[in-house]
Order: sequence, then structure tokens, then C-alpha cells
Amino acid sequence: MDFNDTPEEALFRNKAAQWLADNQLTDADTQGLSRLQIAKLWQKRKYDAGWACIGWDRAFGGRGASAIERVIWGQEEDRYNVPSRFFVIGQGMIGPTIMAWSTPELCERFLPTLASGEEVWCQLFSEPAGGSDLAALRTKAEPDGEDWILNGQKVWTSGAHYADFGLIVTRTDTRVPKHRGLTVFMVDMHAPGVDIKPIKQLNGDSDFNEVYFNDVRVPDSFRLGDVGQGWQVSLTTLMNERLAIGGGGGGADVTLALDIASTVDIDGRPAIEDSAVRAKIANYHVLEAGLKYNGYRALSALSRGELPGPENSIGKLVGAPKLQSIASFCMDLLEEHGPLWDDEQPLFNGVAQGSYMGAPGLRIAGGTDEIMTNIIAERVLELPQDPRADKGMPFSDIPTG
Amino acid sequence: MDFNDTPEEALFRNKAAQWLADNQLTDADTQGLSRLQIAKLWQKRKYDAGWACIGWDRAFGGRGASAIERVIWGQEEDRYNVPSRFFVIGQGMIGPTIMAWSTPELCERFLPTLASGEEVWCQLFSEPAGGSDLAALRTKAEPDGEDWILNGQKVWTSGAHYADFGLIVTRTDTRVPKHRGLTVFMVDMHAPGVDIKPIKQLNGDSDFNEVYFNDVRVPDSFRLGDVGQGWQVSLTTLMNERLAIGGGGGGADVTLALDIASTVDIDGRPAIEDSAVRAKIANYHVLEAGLKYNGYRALSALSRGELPGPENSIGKLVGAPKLQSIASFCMDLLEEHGPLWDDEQPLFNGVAQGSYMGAPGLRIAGGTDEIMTNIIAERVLELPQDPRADKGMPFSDIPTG
Amino acid sequence: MNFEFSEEQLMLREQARGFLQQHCPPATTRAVLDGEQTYDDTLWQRVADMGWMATTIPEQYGGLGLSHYELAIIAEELGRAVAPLPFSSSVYLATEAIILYGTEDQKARWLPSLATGDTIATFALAERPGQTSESSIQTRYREGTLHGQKQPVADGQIAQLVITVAKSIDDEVQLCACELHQDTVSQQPLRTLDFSRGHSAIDFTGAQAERLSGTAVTWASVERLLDRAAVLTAWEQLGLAEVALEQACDYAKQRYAFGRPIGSFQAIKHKLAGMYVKNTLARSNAYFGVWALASDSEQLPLAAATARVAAIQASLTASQENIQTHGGVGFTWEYDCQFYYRRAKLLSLNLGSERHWQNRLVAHLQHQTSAA
Amino acid sequence: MNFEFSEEQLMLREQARGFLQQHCPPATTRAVLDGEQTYDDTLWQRVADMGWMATTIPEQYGGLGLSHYELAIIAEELGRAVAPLPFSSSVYLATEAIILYGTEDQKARWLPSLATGDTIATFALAERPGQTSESSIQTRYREGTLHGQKQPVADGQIAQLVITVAKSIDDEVQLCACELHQDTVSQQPLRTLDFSRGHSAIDFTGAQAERLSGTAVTWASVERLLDRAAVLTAWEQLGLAEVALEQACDYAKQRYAFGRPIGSFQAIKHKLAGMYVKNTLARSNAYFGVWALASDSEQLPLAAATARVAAIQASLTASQENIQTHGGVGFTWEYDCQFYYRRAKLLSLNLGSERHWQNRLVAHLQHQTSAA
Repeated sequence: MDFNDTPEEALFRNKAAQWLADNQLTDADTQGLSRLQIAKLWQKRKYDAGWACIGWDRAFGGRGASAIERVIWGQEEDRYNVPSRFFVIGQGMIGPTIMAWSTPELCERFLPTLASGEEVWCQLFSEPAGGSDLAALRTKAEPDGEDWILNGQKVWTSGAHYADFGLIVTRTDTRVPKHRGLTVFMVDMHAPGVDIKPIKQLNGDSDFNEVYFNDVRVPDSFRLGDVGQGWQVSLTTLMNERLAIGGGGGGADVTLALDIASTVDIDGRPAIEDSAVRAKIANYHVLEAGLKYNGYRALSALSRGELPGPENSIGKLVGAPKLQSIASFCMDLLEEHGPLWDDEQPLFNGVAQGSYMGAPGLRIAGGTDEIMTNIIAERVLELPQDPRADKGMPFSDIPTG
Repeated sequence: MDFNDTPEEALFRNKAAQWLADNQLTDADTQGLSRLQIAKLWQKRKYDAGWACIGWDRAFGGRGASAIERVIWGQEEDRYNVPSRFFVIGQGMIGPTIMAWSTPELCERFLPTLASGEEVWCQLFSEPAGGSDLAALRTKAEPDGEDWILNGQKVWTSGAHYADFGLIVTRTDTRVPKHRGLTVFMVDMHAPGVDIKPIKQLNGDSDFNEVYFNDVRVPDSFRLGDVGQGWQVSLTTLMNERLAIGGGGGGADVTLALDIASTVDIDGRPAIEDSAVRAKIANYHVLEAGLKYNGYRALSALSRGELPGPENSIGKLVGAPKLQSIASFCMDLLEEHGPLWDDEQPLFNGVAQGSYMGAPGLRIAGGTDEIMTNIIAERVLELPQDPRADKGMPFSDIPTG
Repeated sequence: MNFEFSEEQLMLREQARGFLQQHCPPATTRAVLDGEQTYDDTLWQRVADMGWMATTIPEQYGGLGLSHYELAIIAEELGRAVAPLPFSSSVYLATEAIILYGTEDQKARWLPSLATGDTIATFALAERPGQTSESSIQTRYREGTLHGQKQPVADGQIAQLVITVAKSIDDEVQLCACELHQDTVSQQPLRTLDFSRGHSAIDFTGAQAERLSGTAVTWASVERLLDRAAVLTAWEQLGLAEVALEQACDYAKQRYAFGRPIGSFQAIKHKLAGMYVKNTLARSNAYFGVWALASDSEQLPLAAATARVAAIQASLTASQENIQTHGGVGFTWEYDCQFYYRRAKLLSLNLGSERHWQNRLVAHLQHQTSAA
Repeated sequence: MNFEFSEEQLMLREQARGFLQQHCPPATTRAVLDGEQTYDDTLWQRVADMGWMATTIPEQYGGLGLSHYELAIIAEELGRAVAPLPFSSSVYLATEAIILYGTEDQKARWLPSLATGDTIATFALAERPGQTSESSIQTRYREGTLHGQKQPVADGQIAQLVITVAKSIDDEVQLCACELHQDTVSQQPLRTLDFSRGHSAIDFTGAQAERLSGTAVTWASVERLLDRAAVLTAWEQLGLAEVALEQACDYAKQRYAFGRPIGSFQAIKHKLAGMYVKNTLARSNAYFGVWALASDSEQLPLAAATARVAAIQASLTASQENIQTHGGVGFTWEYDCQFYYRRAKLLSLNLGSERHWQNRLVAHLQHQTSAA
């Protein structure tokens, strides 16, 4: 066990740090560009130098780096303020799915442009009728010659409004139990019949969309896996989602809480000297440090060749409620000033307030706290499943309220 | 709304207080007697003066008092150190069941001796195979002429070793769904074939027993309700249990926590000045005060003629985990001295330690935390039941692992 | 002993609930959230016509002379409706301050128009981030004028009058009444996470003001005022918590997943039962709180702190877990869950945080214990 | 970077687990709980034969000279077995103290027999109820003798040697080694809620003692010793927490209610998942703790406090909810759930409470932040 770099790792870290220092984006580079354009510019620069998707095979634009090297790269890149969220879904989740389920030709067609950031992807899984119950989805795909015709509605689709392609799960058979009638396709988001409507969230942002499909035509060659094999294909994506989402992700944290508690007073003394404040900060640190070292341990497992397992659900399960709680706590430290959330008058930059308003979404998107807990109970602790009212039932017969 | 006595109530309180002052047990009275003997002596003294089971009809030995008067009496009696737990089950739960389901003759036979403490009762419901799933019980009752023959085993029976009679739920039909094949009897605990074995708990006490029935004969006249109506009869007992158990019941509480925190130091200052300590004590007070006023509100509802409903489950649901938590907290205040639990060297009389060791039982006996939560969810909030694997299934076909 | 509201009081509740269902449906709150206004002035007029601002104002000043039981009932209903109104500022704080500490003249001058709602008043306490205490107050009252900055002040921009906590030159605490429409008063709007209630920073640069001086004012007077407002706010928080629980239960009964209502899953049903438990404890503590308030009991400080802490805990939990129960739709702008989430956090910090009131609670427990 | 034990270390774990399954089954703990002895001396001998007491003792003093990784692995297994042994007193505290602070002569005198287990040693810190701090230490060391009372001292009655925290006449902190078999030392047994471990009050009335004086000792030295012991204890707590979770899972899979395993009810399965989450966080923090200990990192104080707080929380929850999952049988004397419940609470207070370590944790966070 060693929490420090080996000599080889230190060498790699140096090399990465050097490249980053030499190639970081300048103000001149980004002048007048949107966040997305900046992200694409940076991604392309990395790609051209062999620093994009470094864990991927060189054939697909990567550099065949190890899991530890990926982490080192991530740590070094994090020192710079570079936008990355636009590619998380495509590179973190969909790329591996394409590799696992597609033909060499399609890999060559799609993976390099995914790695270079030239094409952005989104994931079209959730539907109004199927949130936690993902497999209850209803979007239909019907064969039509060499093509398929898609009709239906997806929801909670991040980045649909700037995505070029989407990975979509559809229902191709309603007469079999729900997990068995699904099929996955790659769909061109610019195709006729694709209609995208942003969803405004309670925090005022619009990170998600509704996506409507009206007679959208997809060639059969864009199918991933066999017809009816969509559930297994989706699981590849979801398994990688656990790694991609993780526990971190900015927002209110122990550092912010310490900062605020060192600034404001309680009874004429800095709040950080208050024992109740200290106890809470200590508990949050236990969660943050635990998740951090947990991530390191998962990485060691990956390095030994193990697959990312359901135990990785813990990152989001702990991280999202922690974000909500610590954000609330930071506001409490500010007392009556806590609710102030004004960009014009920044008080610790509104991070606590923004986190408090964003956290409810994090506790739901990508699997609710309850679903994550169930995954741990059933797939890690191997406790028996809930009785399944719809088990073995043809999809068309399942009660929907 | 008034948290003070009305003039009539004040009069009643005076009368009660006066009688208690005049008639309290003296050291001479109790010299050489066991706790049970003292309890019986006191109960008989109250009975003879019309102060036993004061809510019951005069015909059964009570005084027809109102719900509020019962509380006032309880408050006044609580000022004296009188043993009462021996009669809680009989008077609080079984008496009302007999009144509801029995003949006038049997009421006259059993209720006065129950009120006077001359006969003690126990409740024979739980079985090894049916804990939370009470209706899964297996003790058989088979007809034999005018009698029934009982065979089986009960468990977690409080006071079986000093009880004269017991209220027992038996299975009289295994071919119907589990709730429909039950029948309730009153059984003589001194009858041949009744065998009682104490259960040693983790705290070293033996409050409960296993009770074995081997061909125990019970006359049909001792049946309560019809054959097959045992579930409904049991519900009367359980409904009254919620009121009888309540949330209080001594042990570690905010008063103890305040006492310890005012005695021990943290960093050279009394622990009570520590903000983390204060926050915890405040939270416990919110629970204790909430339960107390909740009890008062339930009482007002009773006074208006409402029946004790499932919302009364909250007392035990909150009270038992609170006891465990505050006991643990009190030990924490004592730091390394916390685990000391020695009668020879009393440190706050070992109340915290005793409570910590007793609380696990309270969280389980009389309905686990989980069962209580389910009752609130299904019967107060009217949320749908869990899917019942055994619903409508003949008892004999239900999986038992 | 009787631990329930009277028949008349329960009728008032029913009436208030019906009124607000009609005149303050979710669309009303949403309109303020979406629009430029920081309150609904039509609703304010309607509520004034109902006489709610007049509830506890004595009859000789144009009030109804009712008790705090009635006011608590109204508070609960306003909480249920997440009403976009300056009610708490004007009624629980400013009006109460004048009734408690004003001179005969001051009462006669301000209470009648507060009773009709023609005057909106507010209360200015906090200055800088962190806990407000006697020593943190920097605003000065000298020779009839106010100097300093107060923020955040709820409803400052729609109020005509503000009761301000200040200190005299010799550091004595003062409650000063100050008309807001003066050149020596300037305001900056402040955005909060609940913009269905307006807030601002108020600068007093020598504004004309007068002391509430019907009775000697000290920091203890301010705390007494806050204790009283805390009870009424607890009822508002409780109303909010209960409606959040009701919404969550309704949704859990009707939304299906895996072929059955999500409310049949213990993960959801036990979450909802937990919310019920917190709400119930908060309600019972609020009962004791309002009794202590209405009967001017010595137990008010402890009762208020207990009601406040319980209400904060219940309302934050209920508003968070209502969203969680709704899943994806719960955190959309389109659904109403957000109203409770915003308002619950705002109310949990108006008047001071959970930690602050936990601390006060224990102080009064200690006081009670040492007195016994 | 590598966040896992080595193959050899994992083999040691397997070997230790097998050894304890054979020689310290639940019946062993039960026998001590039911009997008059406060430890199992046969097991102590067997463990000594395995060389566990010798783990980190340098080879020149008869030890194995292994790292704290190996000792943590043994600690975890002893925790799983709820072993009725004075291991923590003798190894994590007394032996460590001598290695850290003893003179060459002192090490040569005591370490060899501590390594073989022939000497059992313990550590005496606490005196009166409440938090132990530098100022609360009253025991005096003067002119080679000890004066004062220490309680509770774990394993005092079976130990031959005690390392005692005392103060010199000029109030300087001292660590004093004192043989217990002297007329000037008397002991009173103290019963705790975990009587599978013995405790006593020790009176020193002029007992012969000597200072550990290989290096200057201050209160910081005591804290450093406690930090190191806290990491090892966290591993013991973790072992206990994991076995409690395993038992609860096993029972939940096999016990039926309402026609299905209770582990299929979310009320139970989510409870167990919650225990798993706490255990997992405790484990990851314990990894960082043992790395900081083994590598003598500057981060040890923060790592130790974090591991300690996480381990306290995980082990208390696991031991409580294991009983709860078992229902009625869980709180009987006959079932083993009680072992974990008793030991978890004892370990949560040995070395100081959760609050104490939370406070230390934040002190080191502040230190780290201000250093950065």
C-alpha cells in the first residue's frame, strides 16, 4: 500500500504536467467562444497531442494508458480551469459501450471523433413512464426495410441540445417481459423528426431536455447488439456511468465550510471554534475522505483488472445527499445571510446556495438514492430481490396506475 | 387549548393527591416483601378505596373516570415510588379485550380480580416462527368435547412466571389464509401441561419467557370471540397496547444528560457549555417534549370519544431509539468512564448503561421499529401495502425458509 | 386540561384554508416567482379584507383583539399556501413590536393602518453574515436619526415602516421605528433562493426615526420578540411541512414503477412515515408553543425554542424528501415541489438558525432545572 | 500509487482469520463473559506463539520487525473475533509507548518479554469521568514514585506492567513505567458493560516507577501515542462492524416473515445497505490511516482522527442494527449479537469519544488549511 507515486508514475505525472503547462488555453484562445466551443477546442488540442481518452486504444485515438495513469492525468488536468462536462457521457459511458457491442468499422467511424470532441453524444434512456424503472420505457422502434422507425419520448437527456449523436434504448417487442423486448440504436440527433425541448429545473438551469421522436429513421447498421438484447447493452453503459459520475464534482464541500466557519462569528468568536460546527465538519470530512480513498481503492481494483462493480454506486449515494446537507449547513453558518443568492453581491460566490438548489437533482438523476441503495443491497450484499409484481409479465400487461 | 387544570380537574387532582398522601405504603408495610408482593398490596389498597383501574365501570371495580382523570391520577401516583409494571398488560390491554369480547358472566368473574391485583395476567401472542409476522403463529388448539386441547410454544411472554391467567392466540385451522384460522382463549397458567422457561436477555435480566403448551385443556367457555375470529380479538389487545406502552418509561433522558453534562468537563469547562453537547441535548428535548405533548393531544382525542388509532405507534417508534441514542450519548459524556457499569460504584446509578443495554429490547418488543413505521405508513398515511407473498394462501402452504 | 383548538378556532382554520385555496393557489406563488413583483398585492388586499393583519391588534386600535391561537392558525395556513406576502414581517414582528413596546401614541399612530394592511411594516435585525447578537449590532441611533446598514431585510422594498434594532451612543439596545420613504434611506434589492419573498439591504444615513419607548427596551426585549415570532413562524413551517408530506403521499400513491405504486415500496413509505413523525412532533411542540405564547407563560422561551427547532427539522426534511419522492419531475421548475424547498430553507434562517435555537433551548432547560 | 495490501499481507489476513476461527470461536468470548476470568489465557498463549505481540517490535528486541500494516490486519481479525484478550492494552499502547519513548535499556528490558507475551502490559490515562486532557491529569510522579488513582484501566488486573501518564512536581507530563506487583499498588476491579474485557481502578501510593526517557515526553507525545493506537483500534472496530453486518445479512436471508425472507423487505435491506456504506467509508479511511501510520506521514493526526470517527460510527451502527435485524432473538443472552454490541461501545470510548476525535479532526484540518 502506498499513497504516493511510484517512480514510473512520477515520471508520467511530470510529462502530463509539462504538456499541460505548455499547452493550456490562453485568454486569446478562448476570446468570444462559448463554453462548448472552448471545450471542443481544448479536447481537440489534447487529441492531437495524444492526451484525449488516454485509457482507450491508440487505434481509437487514445494512448492505452493504465487506470492509475488516467487518475494522474485527471489530477493534473484538474489544476486547470478546463470545461469537461460536455464529453463525460460520450467518452465515459457511450464510448465503452460502442467498443463492447459494435463492429470494428463503426468503432473506427465513431470513436476517434468522440475522443477528439468533434462529435458530442447524449444518452437517451429515461422516459416519463420509466424513471427508476428504466426498463418500463415505451419508445417504439419498428422495422421498415433496412431501417427502423422510432416513435416516442425521452426525458432527462443531458446535452441533447448540443449532441450530434445519441445512444437510444427502444422497445421492439411488447409481448415479452419488459427486459427482453428492448433494442439499442445509435441515432443522429440532427435527423428529421427529432425534436428537443429544454427542461427548466428548480435551480433555474436547463441541463436536461425532453426529446421527441416522430418517425425518425435509423439504419439497421446503427443497431448495437441484437434485437431484444437492449437491456444487456444498456447495462454496459450504466456500469460505466458509476465510474464516470463518481462522488466528487465540485460545489459545497468541507473546504467551503471551513472557509465560511473561519469568517463568520458565533457569540463573538469565529464559528469554527464552536464545537457543534466542528462536529458537523468532522462528519462531512469522514464522508469526503472516505469517498476519496474509496475511489483510490476502486482504482487499485481496476488496475488489477477487475471490472467496475455495483459497489461503486456508493459514490453517488453518499455524495449527493452530502452535497445537499453540507450546502444547507454552510447556509446555516451564514445565519440570516444564508439564503442570499445574488451574483451581483457574491458571498462565498453563492456556491452553497447553488449547491443546495442543485443537489435535489443529483440525488435523483442517474439513479435515485433509493435505487442506489437497492443496488448495494441486492448486488453487493446479495440480499433477495423485492417481490416483482411485473416479473415475467408481458410488457403490455404491466399495471401503470 | 389549556395546558392547565380546569377547576373540576384541580378538585379531582386534590382528592387523588390527598388519598395518595394518606395511604402511601410505609416501610413497615413493605418490610420483607418482594416487588410483586408490594405491587399486589398496593393494588389491593387502591382497589378497596376505588382507585384501581379508575377508567373502568364501577361494576368491574373501577370508578368510571374520564381519560383526563386517568392522566391526572397517573401523574399524582407517579410522584410515589410504587411498582406498577406487573399489571400493565392485564389491566391496560387484556381487561379491555375481555370487556369487548366476553360475556357479562366472565367479565364479572375476571375483571374485579384483575383490577384488585389478586390475579395477574400475561399475553401469549408471539411465537418463534411469528415475530413481526404475528399471524404466522402455529400453536394449535383442537376441539375435544366441550374443551380445547392446546399444543405449541409461545415466546417473549412477559410475566408468564408470575401470571395466573393468560390470553392466548391459537391456530384452529391451517387450511385457510393465516389471519382467518385463529382463535383466542383465556388459559389458566397453573394448568397441567403449561411449562415456563425464562429467557435471559443480553442485559442479564429475564423479563420474558418461553411458554410451552403440552396437551393443555381449556374449556370452550374460556374462548373469546368466535372460532376463527382470533385476529380481530388480538387487534383489540394490540390497539390498547399502543396506549399502554407509550413513549416514556424511565431510563436515560434529557434530565440525566443535563445532570452528567453539568458534572463532567470538556477542555476544562463544564460539558454543558460545549455547543455540540447542547445541540444533541436540544434534539433529544424536541423528541421528549414532542412525545409528551403528543400524548396530551391523544388524550384530548380520547376525551372527545375517539378511539386510540394507529398514530399512537409514534410513541414507541420515537421513544425506543431515542432511549438507545441518549443512553449512548450520556456514556460518551463520561468518556472513558462511560462503559463502567458497577452497582458497587454508582456513577449516576448506571442508568445510562442500563438503558443502553435494555434499549435494543424496547426497539423490538411489542412491534419492531420497522413494523411501527409500516403501521404509520399504511394505516395513518394510507399508503399501499407491500405486496404480500402469502396473501390468500392457505397457512399450510406459506413458505417458511 | 385540553390540548386541542376550540370549535371556533377549527372553523377559522377551515375558512382560512378555503380562502387561500381559492385566492392563493400554487399559480399565485408561481406568478411572483416568475415575475418582477416580490409579493402579490391583490392577495395582500384580500387578506386584509379578511382582517388577518388585525388578528391580535387590540380593538381600540382597530384590531380584532383575538388571541395568538387565531394568529397561529392563520400562520399555518399561510405556510401551507407558501403565500407570497409580507405577513410575517408586518404582523409577527413589526406589529408585535409596536404592541409590546410602543407608547400609547405610537400604537394609536401605527396600529390602525397595520390592522387594515394599508401600512406594510417590517423588522430589521441582521447586519453581517453569521450570528446576530447584542454585540454584533453596529447600527446607531443618535439624536433621532439612524445610521448603519441592515441586511437582509425581508420585504423592505414594499414596506412603509421598519422597526430597526440599533444601539444608542452609550451602547444601549433600541428598537427604532423608521419610515422608509425618506431621502436618508436607500435600499438595494437582494436576491435570495426564495424570490417569492423580497429582501433588500437598507442603508440608513441619518434617517429620521423614533424609539419604541412604551417600556424599557433591552436585548432581552428583542429576544422576547423573536421568541414570539418563532412560535408563529413554527406554525408557518409546520403548514408547509404538512402540505409537502401530503403532496409526496399523493404522488407515491399514484405513480407506478415496477408494476406497482411507488408508495408500496418501503424505501418510499418509510421515508414518508419518517416525515410524518417529524411533522407530528413539530405539531405537538407547536401546540405547546402557542399555548405558552397565548397564555404569556414563563415557559415561552423554552416552548418557542423547542417549537422552532422541531419546525426547522420537519420542514427541511419534508421539503427535501417531497422532491426526492417525486423523482425527476420533482426538481423541475414546472412542479410545485420547489416552492416548499425554497421557502423552508428561507424560514429556517429567518430569526436565526437551528444551531442558534438549539443553544437557546438548552439555556432555558438549564434555567428551568436550576430553578426547580 | 497502490491502495491495497500486498499479497503477503492478504495471506497473513487469511491465516489470522483461520487461526481465530479455530481458536477463538464465539464460544471463547462467551466463556469469558459467563465466567470469572477477564481474558482467555490459553488463547493469549496461542496468539503469542503466532508471534502477533511481536509484530512491530524490532528484531534486536526479539520482535518480528514487521510494519503496522501487518499489525492492522491482526487488529481487524481480533475485532472480528471479539477476542477476549489484553492485546490492545499491551500491544497498541504499552509496547508502542516503550518503542517510541523508551531508552535503549528500557527497550532491552521489556520488549523481549512483551514480544513473547510473557509480560502483559497496559496503559493508564483516564482518572475522573469526562474528557481527559493535560490539565485533568492529577497523578504525580516524584522522586521515582507514583501517587494517584487511575481508572478505568483496561486489563490492569492481569498486567505486570503499566505505562502511566503522570505529571512531575513542576507539572511536566511524564510517561512512567510501573511494575504492578508492588505493595504500593492496589487495584479494585471495575465492572463495565463489556465484561469480556477486565477493567480496574489502580491506586498508586508511592509505587516505584521510572520515566520513559529515551526522548523528551510532552502532552503531544501522549497524543501521538493515542493517534497511533486510534488507527489500530479503528481496524479492530472495523472487523467488528463487518462481522456484525455479515451476521445480519445471513440472518436476513434465512429468516422468513410474511412468506418471504426478511432481507427482501426494503426496511431491512436498506438498513443493511446503510451499514455497508458506513463500513465501507470506515474501511477506506482506515486504509489511509494505516498508510499514514506505517509511513510515519505528517498526515497521521488527521488520518487517525478520521479513521477513528468513521470506525466509531460504523461499529456502533452495525452492532445496534445487527440486533435489530435479528428481532427478538437478537437481544437474548444466547445469541452472539450481544458481543458486538458490548465491545463496540467499549471501543468507542477507550481512547476518547467521537466528539473528542471530531474536535481533533477539525483541529488538524485547520492546521492543514493554514499550512497550505
